[in-house]
Amino acid sequence: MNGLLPDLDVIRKDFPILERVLDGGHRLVYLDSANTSQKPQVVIDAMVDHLERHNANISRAMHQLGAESTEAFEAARDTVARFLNAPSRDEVIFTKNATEALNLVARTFPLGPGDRVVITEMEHHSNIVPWQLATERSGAELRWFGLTDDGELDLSNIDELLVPGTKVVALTWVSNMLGTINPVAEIARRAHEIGAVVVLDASQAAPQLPVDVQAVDADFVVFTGHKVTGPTGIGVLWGKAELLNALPPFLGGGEMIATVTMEKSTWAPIPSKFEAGTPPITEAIGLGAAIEYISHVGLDAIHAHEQAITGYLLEGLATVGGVRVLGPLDASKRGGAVAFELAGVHPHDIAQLLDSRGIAVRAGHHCAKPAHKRFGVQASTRASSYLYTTPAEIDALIDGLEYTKNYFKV
Amino acid sequence: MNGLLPDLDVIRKDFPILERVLDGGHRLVYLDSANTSQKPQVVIDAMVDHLERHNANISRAMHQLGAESTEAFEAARDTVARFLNAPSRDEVIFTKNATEALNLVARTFPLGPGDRVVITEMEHHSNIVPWQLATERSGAELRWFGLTDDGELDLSNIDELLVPGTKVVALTWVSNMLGTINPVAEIARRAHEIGAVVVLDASQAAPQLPVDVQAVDADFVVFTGHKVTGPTGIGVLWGKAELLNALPPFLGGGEMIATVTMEKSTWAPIPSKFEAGTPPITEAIGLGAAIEYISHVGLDAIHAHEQAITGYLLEGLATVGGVRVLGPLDASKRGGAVAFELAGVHPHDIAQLLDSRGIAVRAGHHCAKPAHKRFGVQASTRASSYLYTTPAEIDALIDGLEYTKNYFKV
Amino acid sequence: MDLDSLYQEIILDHYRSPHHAGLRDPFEAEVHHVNPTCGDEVTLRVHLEDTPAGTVVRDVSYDAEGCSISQASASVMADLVIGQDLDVALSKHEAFLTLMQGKGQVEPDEDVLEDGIAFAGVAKFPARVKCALLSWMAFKDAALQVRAQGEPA
Amino acid sequence: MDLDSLYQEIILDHYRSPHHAGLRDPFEAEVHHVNPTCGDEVTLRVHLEDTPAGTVVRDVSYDAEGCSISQASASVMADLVIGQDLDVALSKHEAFLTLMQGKGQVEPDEDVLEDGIAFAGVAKFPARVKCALLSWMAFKDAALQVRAQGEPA
Ligand SMILES: Cc1ncc(COP(=O)(O)O)c(C=O)c1O
Ligand SMILES: Cc1ncc(COP(=O)(O)O)c(C=O)c1O
Repeated sequence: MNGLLPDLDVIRKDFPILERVLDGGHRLVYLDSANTSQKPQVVIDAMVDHLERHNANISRAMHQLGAESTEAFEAARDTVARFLNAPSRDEVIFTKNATEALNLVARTFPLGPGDRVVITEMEHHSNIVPWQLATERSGAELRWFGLTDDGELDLSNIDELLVPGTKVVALTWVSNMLGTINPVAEIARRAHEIGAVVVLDASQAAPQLPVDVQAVDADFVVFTGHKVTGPTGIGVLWGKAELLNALPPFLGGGEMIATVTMEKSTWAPIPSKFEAGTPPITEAIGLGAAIEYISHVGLDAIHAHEQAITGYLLEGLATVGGVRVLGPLDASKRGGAVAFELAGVHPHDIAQLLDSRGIAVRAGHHCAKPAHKRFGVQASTRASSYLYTTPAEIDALIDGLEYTKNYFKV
Repeated sequence: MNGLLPDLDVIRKDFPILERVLDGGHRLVYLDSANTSQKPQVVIDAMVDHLERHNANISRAMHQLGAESTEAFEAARDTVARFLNAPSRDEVIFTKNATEALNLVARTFPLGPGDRVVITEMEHHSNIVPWQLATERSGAELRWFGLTDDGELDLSNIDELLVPGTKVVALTWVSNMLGTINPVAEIARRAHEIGAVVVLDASQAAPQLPVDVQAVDADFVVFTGHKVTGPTGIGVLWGKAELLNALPPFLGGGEMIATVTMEKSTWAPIPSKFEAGTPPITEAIGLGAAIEYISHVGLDAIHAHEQAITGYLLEGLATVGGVRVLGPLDASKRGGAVAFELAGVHPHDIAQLLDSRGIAVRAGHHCAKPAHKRFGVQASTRASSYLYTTPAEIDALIDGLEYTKNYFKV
Repeated sequence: MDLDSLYQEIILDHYRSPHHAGLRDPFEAEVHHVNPTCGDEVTLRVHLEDTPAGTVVRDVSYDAEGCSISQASASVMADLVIGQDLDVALSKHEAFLTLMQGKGQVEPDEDVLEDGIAFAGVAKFPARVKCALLSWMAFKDAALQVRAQGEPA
Repeated sequence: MDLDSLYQEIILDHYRSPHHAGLRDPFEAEVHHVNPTCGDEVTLRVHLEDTPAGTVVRDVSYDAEGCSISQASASVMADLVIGQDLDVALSKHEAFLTLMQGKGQVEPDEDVLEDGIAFAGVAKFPARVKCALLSWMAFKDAALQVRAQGEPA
């Protein structure tokens, strides 16, 4: 198969959990990477080494452990900045996940009556609810791009949507449900024409595509650690320095201040201004190791691998009677997550049957209820691959679906 | 020495970092535990086991790994609930640190003009700044308890401070700078008389005292994972169910919703309502292991150990000419953190000299600038112990201070 | 992973031909419950009647979207509570809840739960327990709402 | 951990008897800088004068609270920039910054930095670099503020 990672066997050895044997003696077939990715040994080891040898609080601690910890934490920031091709490392803010990063922007970005925020119908709830709350609070208006039947953004009414007064256009780079890769650079260009800022949710893009914040000319970009082979408890907000400087603080407390009196406080410069309290130190170090890891494999190579696997998956699904794929049918237009329906069997029941054979997929609304509603479904089954996924695992999935049909006699 | 943990040697073996040899061949003497605590092997192992064998996203994933991960995560919530003697596990909200937990309450608690919030002059910045922001936003008034010369709360004007219209009384249980243990149950009683809710910052209490939210009759209690031998990236907000139910959501996104349409969303019940996005899963599991660990040693025993060590430290400091301790001089009135001045040497220089001998202390304002100002100092040196601290380490500190005086010829 | 203990024939039968499905009049309370994690939904109506002997559950009607377990559970629940004294119905809810939360260790009483005992296997699948409980929770909620109104028809 | 490379005698001398300390008139800009992590503070005034040959730093006066490194650095900085052409003073700032950020790998030029070369050892102590830079950053900030006003006395 063209495009597969050449050292797939070696890569799989990096992930200890892939050796896991589940109930009934089945070897794990992990097809839920869009939900969370597995972790390579090097990420686990980086965290353990930190905890066993270097653990200390950062910045404020000036002893040797404190210096080591601070250096490792700030090196992770450098790594993220390089990964995103950020103009400045100070533009990289560590949050607890992508959700907090999106809330940070939605809470602090100035909005008022007459302003408009535009999102899309394919957003993850984490890029919908913060803007609902923000527009409700401020009296601004919330509008959204609809979707075509193929699961792409419907840009036909872009001129009506992106009008002067639009302050924010927030959208996902890659859909976690439909897999669609959106034309973010083009939308950013249009948004900038009317003076809006562009917030890109790169939670699904960062794991599998080169994310260059300058090339797409984004204003804010977020992603989450646990989907890029990094730990939970850490996410990233990148923003243009001049925008971040202009925003008021989000969380108040230790480390984000310049000075504090009982009457009044002033704020530290970015990135500290937005990192109140003890940050996720071990998690940042783990994230740094994760990004080094996937960058070493190469984002272009991972992208090619994902497209090859996804193409093979789409072909396989086409052979299973009763399957309807949600989202683009052309693998080159999508990321490595494929949601589908199987006539006559509810997604939970599909997931249960697959699980009995060691195959892990996700069933439900995948935190994208509006996109499901758009396609008239309440829930779907989603198989999502990553750099460790093999064609044989896709075969196991397809077999599992046939088995499911037999079991439920459909 | 009375009160020391009987198995101190065994306990020290649980903490791999205590074997660390620093520059110049000095064995680590870690006296910065109030900044962050070290981690026992069992906590590190719990996280590694999760990452290597059970890693999956929670709730939403219904495969075997998802079930294992969810069960471990929710078991950690049970552990925290027991640790706090919380009436219900649903009252335990996982946040990223104590700072986020305090901001959550300060952002969502309804306040308006004419309302009053009362804090104290000994708060950590994380329990000052959120209330400054909240009162500024809402037009409520911010007042505070002052401090006596001994570093205790000055309750002499309590009747003027706690008047009807006071909605929130937020204070620390144990001061991270002065070490003072505050009479939180008594203050809660007074606050409730006038209808205020009580927010207790137990960041320094939870590591070293039995924290029983019902016994002190608190309304909200927060603490942070990394100070109770747990990982970074996790904190806890406990609140009375009826109060948490009444608060609006804080962060919006995945997992905190009941249902989402493009127009409108509704919220899940607590605790989910306040846990938007993928939570710090591995970190919660690590925190659970940490709390099991310190609970197994016993909080009463740890408290006795801290008091014994602190008493010994205070005695030792009294022998060093030019030392002035900030905070109560009676070890039974304080926790295991002692901030002091040494005439003629700046705290950074003290910390540097001690560090050259492998002794890690903190120098600076310890995120408590107002408390420092109250005592007319800009910075102090703080030595803070924990359950692994030995009297010999205190001896090393005292020797180090004499060495420092010699070095700077004071 | 004993699939057949989860998907008992009785469950699949109820799933394929659910009893009492659809929304009917009259009713005193209608509730809408969702399982936020997976999106399963049920709209459920309760019709109670006060009689000299006590309050009787005259009808439970529902519109459920969800997996086999949640659909079958709604069907079995309706079978079990319709026509019962409200207190008896609520005690069946209690018994079913105990069974579901028992991690597979609780022995169900067929006299109380009838077809409901087929769900014993579900208790071993933590992720599916919520599916089985959805309509039961909705029933309890609706019934207690009527009771709180203090005005059963 | 070579303490003596950090605490050079020159540094301790400046610390014990800082040059140009105290706040003086006249001045065109006054700034207040803090090191948020440790709380070190400096209030600093700059007095510039336009001459036919260029802008000259006539005075730098300051009130600094902080550790030996930050106090000594303020003293050395004032020595170095007072009386200099502004551009020369700023180039000394640049040279000092390079030295501090060099992780101990940069060889300082004594002709440019004079007593400032004593801080070479500080560059090996990452936590102390900010201490050494505090007053230099304040000086640059103040000087650029005056320049932006476009009205040096
Ligand atoms: C009393 C007190 N409150 C709050 C905090 C903040 O904790 P964190 O930085 O983990 O949010 C700390 C520790 O830094 C503390 O000592
Ligand atoms: C597109 C997208 N956005 C946002 C998120 C939220 O990420 P997190 O839950 O880590 O905050 C996710 C994943 O759940 C996602 O797929």
